[in-house]
Amino acid sequence: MSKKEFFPMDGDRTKYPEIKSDGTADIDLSSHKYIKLWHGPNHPGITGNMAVELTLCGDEVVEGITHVGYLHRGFEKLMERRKYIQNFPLVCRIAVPEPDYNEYNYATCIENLTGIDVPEKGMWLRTLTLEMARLQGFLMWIGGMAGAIGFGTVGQWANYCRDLVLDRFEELTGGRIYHIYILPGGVRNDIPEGFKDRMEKNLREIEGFMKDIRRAFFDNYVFKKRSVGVGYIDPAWVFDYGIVGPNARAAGFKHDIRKNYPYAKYAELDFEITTAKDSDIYTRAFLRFEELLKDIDLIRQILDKMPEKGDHISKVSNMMNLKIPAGETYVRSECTRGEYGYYLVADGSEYPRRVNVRGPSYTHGVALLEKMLVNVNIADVAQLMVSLHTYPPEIER
Amino acid sequence: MLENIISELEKQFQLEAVDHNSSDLVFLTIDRDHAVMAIDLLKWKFGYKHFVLLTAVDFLEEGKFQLTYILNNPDTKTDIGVRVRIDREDANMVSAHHLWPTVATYQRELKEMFGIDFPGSPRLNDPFILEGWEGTPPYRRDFDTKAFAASFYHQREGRTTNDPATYMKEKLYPNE
Amino acid sequence: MGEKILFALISLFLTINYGFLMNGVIRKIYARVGRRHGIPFYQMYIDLIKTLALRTNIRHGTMFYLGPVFRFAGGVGLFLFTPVVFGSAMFGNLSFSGDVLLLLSFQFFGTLGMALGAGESGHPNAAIGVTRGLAQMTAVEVPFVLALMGVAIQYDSLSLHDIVAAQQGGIMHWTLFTNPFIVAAGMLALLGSFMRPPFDVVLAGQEIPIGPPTEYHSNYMALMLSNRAIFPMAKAILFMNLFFGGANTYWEMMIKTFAVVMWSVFVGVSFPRFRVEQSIRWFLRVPLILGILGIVYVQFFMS
Amino acid sequence: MSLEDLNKKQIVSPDGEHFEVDPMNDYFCQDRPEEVKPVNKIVERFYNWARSESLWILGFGTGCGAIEMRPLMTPRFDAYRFGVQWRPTPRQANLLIVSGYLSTKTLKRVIRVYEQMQNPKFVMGLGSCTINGGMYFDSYNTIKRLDYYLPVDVYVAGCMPRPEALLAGFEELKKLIKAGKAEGANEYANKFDWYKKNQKEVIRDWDMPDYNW
Amino acid sequence: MGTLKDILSPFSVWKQVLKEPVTIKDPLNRAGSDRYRGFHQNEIDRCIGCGTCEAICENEAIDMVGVASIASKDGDSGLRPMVDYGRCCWCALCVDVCTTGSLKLSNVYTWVDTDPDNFRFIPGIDKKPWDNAEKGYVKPDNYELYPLERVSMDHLHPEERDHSFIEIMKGYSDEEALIEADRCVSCGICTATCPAHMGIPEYIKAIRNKDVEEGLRIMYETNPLPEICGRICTHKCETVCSLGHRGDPISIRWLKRYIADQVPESAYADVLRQDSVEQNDKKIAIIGAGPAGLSAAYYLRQLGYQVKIYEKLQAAGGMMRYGIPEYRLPYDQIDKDVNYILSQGVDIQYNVEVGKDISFSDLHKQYNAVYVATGLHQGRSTRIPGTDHKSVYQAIELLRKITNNEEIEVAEKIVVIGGGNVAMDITRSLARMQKEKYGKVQIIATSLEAEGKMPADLEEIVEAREENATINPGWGPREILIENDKIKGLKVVKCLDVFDAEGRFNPSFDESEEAFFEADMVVESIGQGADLGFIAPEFMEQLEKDHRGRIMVDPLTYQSTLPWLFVGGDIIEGPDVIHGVANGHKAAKGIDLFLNK
Repeated sequence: MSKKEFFPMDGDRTKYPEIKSDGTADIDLSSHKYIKLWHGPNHPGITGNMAVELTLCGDEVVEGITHVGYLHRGFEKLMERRKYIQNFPLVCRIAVPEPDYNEYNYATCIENLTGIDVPEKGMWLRTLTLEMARLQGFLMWIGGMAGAIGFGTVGQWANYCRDLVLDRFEELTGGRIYHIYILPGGVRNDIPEGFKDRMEKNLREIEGFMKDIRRAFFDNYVFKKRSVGVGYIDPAWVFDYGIVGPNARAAGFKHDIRKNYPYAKYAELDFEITTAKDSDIYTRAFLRFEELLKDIDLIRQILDKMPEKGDHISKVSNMMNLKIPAGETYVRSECTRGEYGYYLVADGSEYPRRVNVRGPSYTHGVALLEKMLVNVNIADVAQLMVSLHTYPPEIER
Repeated sequence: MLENIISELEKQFQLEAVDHNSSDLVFLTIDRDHAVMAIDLLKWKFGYKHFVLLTAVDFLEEGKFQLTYILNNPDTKTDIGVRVRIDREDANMVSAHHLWPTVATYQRELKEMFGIDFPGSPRLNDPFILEGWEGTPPYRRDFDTKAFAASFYHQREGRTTNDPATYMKEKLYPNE
Repeated sequence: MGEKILFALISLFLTINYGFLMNGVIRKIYARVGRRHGIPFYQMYIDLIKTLALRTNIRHGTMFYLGPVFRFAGGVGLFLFTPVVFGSAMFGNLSFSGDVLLLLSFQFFGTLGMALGAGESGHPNAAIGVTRGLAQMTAVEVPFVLALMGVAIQYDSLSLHDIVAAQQGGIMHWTLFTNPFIVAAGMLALLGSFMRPPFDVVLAGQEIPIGPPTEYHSNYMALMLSNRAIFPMAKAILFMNLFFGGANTYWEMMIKTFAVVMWSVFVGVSFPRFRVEQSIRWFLRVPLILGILGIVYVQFFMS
Repeated sequence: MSLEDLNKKQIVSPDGEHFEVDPMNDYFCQDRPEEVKPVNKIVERFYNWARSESLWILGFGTGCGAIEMRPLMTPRFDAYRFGVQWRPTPRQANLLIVSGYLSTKTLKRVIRVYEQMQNPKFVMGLGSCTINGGMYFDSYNTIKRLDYYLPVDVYVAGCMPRPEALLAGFEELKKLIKAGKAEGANEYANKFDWYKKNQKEVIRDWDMPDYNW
Repeated sequence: MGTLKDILSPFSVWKQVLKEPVTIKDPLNRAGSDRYRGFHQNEIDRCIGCGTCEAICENEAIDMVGVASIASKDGDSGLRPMVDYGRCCWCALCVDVCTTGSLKLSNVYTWVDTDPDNFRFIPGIDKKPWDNAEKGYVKPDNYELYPLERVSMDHLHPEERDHSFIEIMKGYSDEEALIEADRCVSCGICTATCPAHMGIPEYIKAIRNKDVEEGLRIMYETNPLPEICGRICTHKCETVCSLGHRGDPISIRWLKRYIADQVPESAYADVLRQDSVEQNDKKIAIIGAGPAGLSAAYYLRQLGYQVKIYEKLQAAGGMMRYGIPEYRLPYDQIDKDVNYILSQGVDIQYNVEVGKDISFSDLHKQYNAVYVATGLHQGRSTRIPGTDHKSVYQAIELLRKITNNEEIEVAEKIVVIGGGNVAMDITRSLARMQKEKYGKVQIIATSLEAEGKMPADLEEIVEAREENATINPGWGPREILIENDKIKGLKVVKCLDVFDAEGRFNPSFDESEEAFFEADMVVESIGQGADLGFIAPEFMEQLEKDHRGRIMVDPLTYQSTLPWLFVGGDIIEGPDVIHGVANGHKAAKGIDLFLNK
């Protein structure tokens, strides 16, 4: 039996207006059969500041339309009028939970186009921050997932664990949320004395909590009731909807950029791609939990393998006058939500001609979410959004 | 590997420019009318089934928009960037939403932010990011965001700055 | 009679304060499980004053105004007709024979009033919350009534006073030990009416923030806060009387009610929430079977 | 809600009666907010104490600063112990935290949310963006100074402010409330026309009533 | 799925209830981490107000504002950064880019205020609670946003150059110039210090833009002798270069030379072509074709005046040609600059000595204005015993003779008295000749000033030593010992300090510590004086002079008390090419002002 047939409320679409090829349906609101309900933007169950315009029939969603733009600041425009180096404080604001991926991708774009080298240790430190970013991203996500279905206890623990990682970030980079640590040529600062021990201590504590979360959250009758079979992603949609990251891996698509397109120092690390079958909310949650545990292991590996000595950044030309010859490049990396990509076009001046950010939520949060919302119980909307791990600023930038 | 694909493509289309970025990323330029056909071919024949992104670049000086479709083949782990140059005036492009449903979202954004039309694309004219925007689409290069922000929004007054060289001239050798 | 009313008011006052403090302590316990300190235990009082101190309030209509009043009246009514301390003149309240049926109606009274009020607020989230609340309430009522009936049959009385009296004489006389099925059904039903996970879908902050009270604030909110102090207390006292032998002193009542409320906390901390139809299914499955078992047990094994 | 929904339209009642509805007048409250003066000084002081010790924050993450709310709600910083709690609806909240930049699209929602909150209500501006535009000073889509659109009681510097700084902001706000200086709601009522003018200047599709409670 | 385990295991959450909460007890007083990027601190005395922080700030959060307590001076603009916390994003790029390292971020991060206008302050000036915080973000070691080391210029090695007068510095290649120009942070602090106020950041930017012709145009706005200044300018600009605080200053001089070198002489006319200036028939005489005279001539021609230069010697260039050895400044480069100036229609007459060949009063009669820029061509003597010996020479005379290819005495052992650039020039010139003649170098240069305080450029001293000349500073000459009418050597005593407590020239000696430098020949190079004997006494009387007998001029126009007489160049400013250029330019403007009044 496939999970698809396992929908708890296997909604009969024939009752409702048919969804046309463009994803919309003609709904006659004046028939009083349906009500409109805005899920957001002022809503505790929404991921970030966005909105989903739901049309309900009873408890069931007939149509969901994603509304974004509440966080639009026009990054791609602003970057065009700032010098390359000046954009580093800007890019990290695109994705608040994991700014490091923006920094990494943008720095790598510049390095690709200018040929700046990154020293060995700088690369290791980059890998370390990227993995730490993944770890804290997943921790926050677990907190959000638990919160979305009303399990505050686990949310509290997970957010505490995330704060531990943030403390280490603060120590390493000097910033709590926005690190601005990765710069062209390496990273900004060397690893502080005794960092490894403190990190290890934190990792132990996090592991302790993870054991409890495993027991309390993933072996939980109610959570399983709520999530198994809900929010199913058909493997056939993976390419149609540009599904990446854990959402795609949970559908059995063995694709992890860290492994398939090794960047930074991932080629030297020992890990396997986590995959699962039948991407429903529970599977996705559990897959993310497994990845989180692997991240803990990876951080340990990185700290072990990192050379003690060495430059953290290479000598660069004057960053204030950096000009990049005409050219374009695309750089991708694997953040917690999947493929994070930067497309940079340079035109030979001191300013980028265009930077385009491809956040994984762009496809997850609009086309896919709108598809998946149909026939979902209104109670599941919040957890469905969290389980897709959408993050609105990536969509509108 | 990529060379074979390009030579295959060259047989059918006129490739205006081919730039090898690295061993697994190549950008090629195809004319407006054949681009979507080439993408279609890349998707179904060469396995470039993962649609990475679609975006536009404004080459104001040349009066052109460049549309870039980046396609990824997850099996061979290679990327192809298909570039299309279209006129800035009356900018429009063949829609590719039939190949991937998500493309419609990108096209909606381009319509809103660049004013590029994709006839036939679903919900193209629905507001996506902006609300009540009038005038030049903001991502066009002839739209000056700083000047707009300065005139449209209230800024906090009372800031003045000095250029060190000019200031020193005023202070040290004002008459020279 | 006048004396009785005075005593009842005193007992109401004491118990409502106990309810406030207990709510504070329970939130402390919640926080402690989450490894934090949480609010001060007296925070509820400040919140109450704060809500009363609002300078403006919005009225959506008479029913909107009456909703919290009904709700509070339901809570107070439930309390007033429940003997707090068995055999005490002071805390005997207005209990008289046949009051179990009255209590049932009071229990629904508040919810219905709330439903009407929230409905008039016009907020879709409130409306959804009300439908959820009433649906779940109804499902909860089935095992609860079964348990109540079981108790009534067992002690052959509808008067709480008699029911408590029958349980006197040692811990083994409690319904808990004489008829565990009934108690199990009742205690599971209790989970549903305390609005704690996994059955807090009515108020679900992440889905329909926050259901029926969405539009309520200021004085209405103060009434509802007070109700939140008195209603669980009344309910806990009711359960204490039904199943746990009542109380002979006020202190005993405090401990027993705390234990009853803690039961819902014990479950609530450990689980996320059910969807509404899942909780209905659940109530119509496990507690219902237990309730029927209890009645069968009473009918065939006890007499 | 689209703009067409706000046009006048004919409605058929269940009894078959036809009548015209003007949503802007019939559905919304258009009344101006009014200044509410405290009645009694001593009572007001007591009330102010209660207001300050029971800050209910509206859980509306308007910008990136909202990410620091979670650490505040959770064990590490635990703002609850300071009497700070989060409420999901504007009706019950009395502190609006504008966590950073506001795009005009969000500003519109924030204004509505603010107006739905009940007097007394407080606004806290987080970070550079609310003070002078912050790093989006040249963005075409974000407002630059919040005090033109809403009365702000307290600003917290930082981009974004750390949870500790936010807690310090709460403490400062508590002092202000206790001193009776946090009268943003009355200020909004008094300078209503000015605020509305500023708001209407930047919100281009003004499809909402002037005041919605 | 509904197994018993799933129902029971969630209750494991309760084991946390008795554990201590993990909450931070006192969050309000919690310090940020050691590297935390909190609020700004600025060491106000180290800051030079270069404005680089303002330039890199992507949020325009930093304003450079004047501060009452800090005056503008060379190398310090007097401005200080004012940070707007309504803009700042605490990225600390300003800290990383800070040229002096004065800017820091403390680890204090709490600032709550009710007035949004308060969030603007000048770190270090406006007192803030975090001023004394010790921890916080400072620029990490090993990381720079711009290279601190300058690009070394390819040059002849000592063994290649110590016997010839071929130019030592080979000039920057295109790549080297680009890299060096790229280091510039365009702060503009240098412009004020440059006597000619050249648009240094602008022409360096032109190099970055690979537009040397634009660079040349910028340079000619203020300096018509770029080839010369690009080689031998005293580059005061480099001493104040903001990058010099933590690393090497930009090679401004070499970049100037690079621009001039890149444009061939034949292209000058095209590159510098301007709209034809309106000619007038006012005539101006310039005495002396040194830097000041040439510069004045160029700019006067730009203003349309008819200019004639009277030069005593055979070629134009003055001290640049006759004072500076060829290995530093090849003659063809002088010719390049001079020829361009002359090509602008400047009339020049060589071998004419005013006062002898043409009288000064004639000039006054024939011309509307006269500009005197004759320079300092008279060597000063130490006047110690023995200086009247025939083998005691003045450096300036020797240099002139070397330029004119005249035979001069080159003894086997030479002592040079003096520590300035002229002393180094003669030392190195004679060393080359010694090397040629004797195959080895035995020359000692000695000065009053101790090591490190010598007025000569450091690179000159280093290079002289590389060429085997001995530099032995810190001695006061006492006597030239002469035996049998032949010089034996120079007796010196230790010089303790050159200046007294008030900073006046008043050397003090330690007579107990003596030394003796053997020599066959002594060269004096302790400074030069002006010879203004050509100015007729009737005019000389009318000129106002200061207590040391120098002619007083208006510092802006170089007009003397005789309105038609302008005096400039080394006579006024002391020996320096760039000063000469600068006041030539100013005098041109002054003359214009005078004649158009």
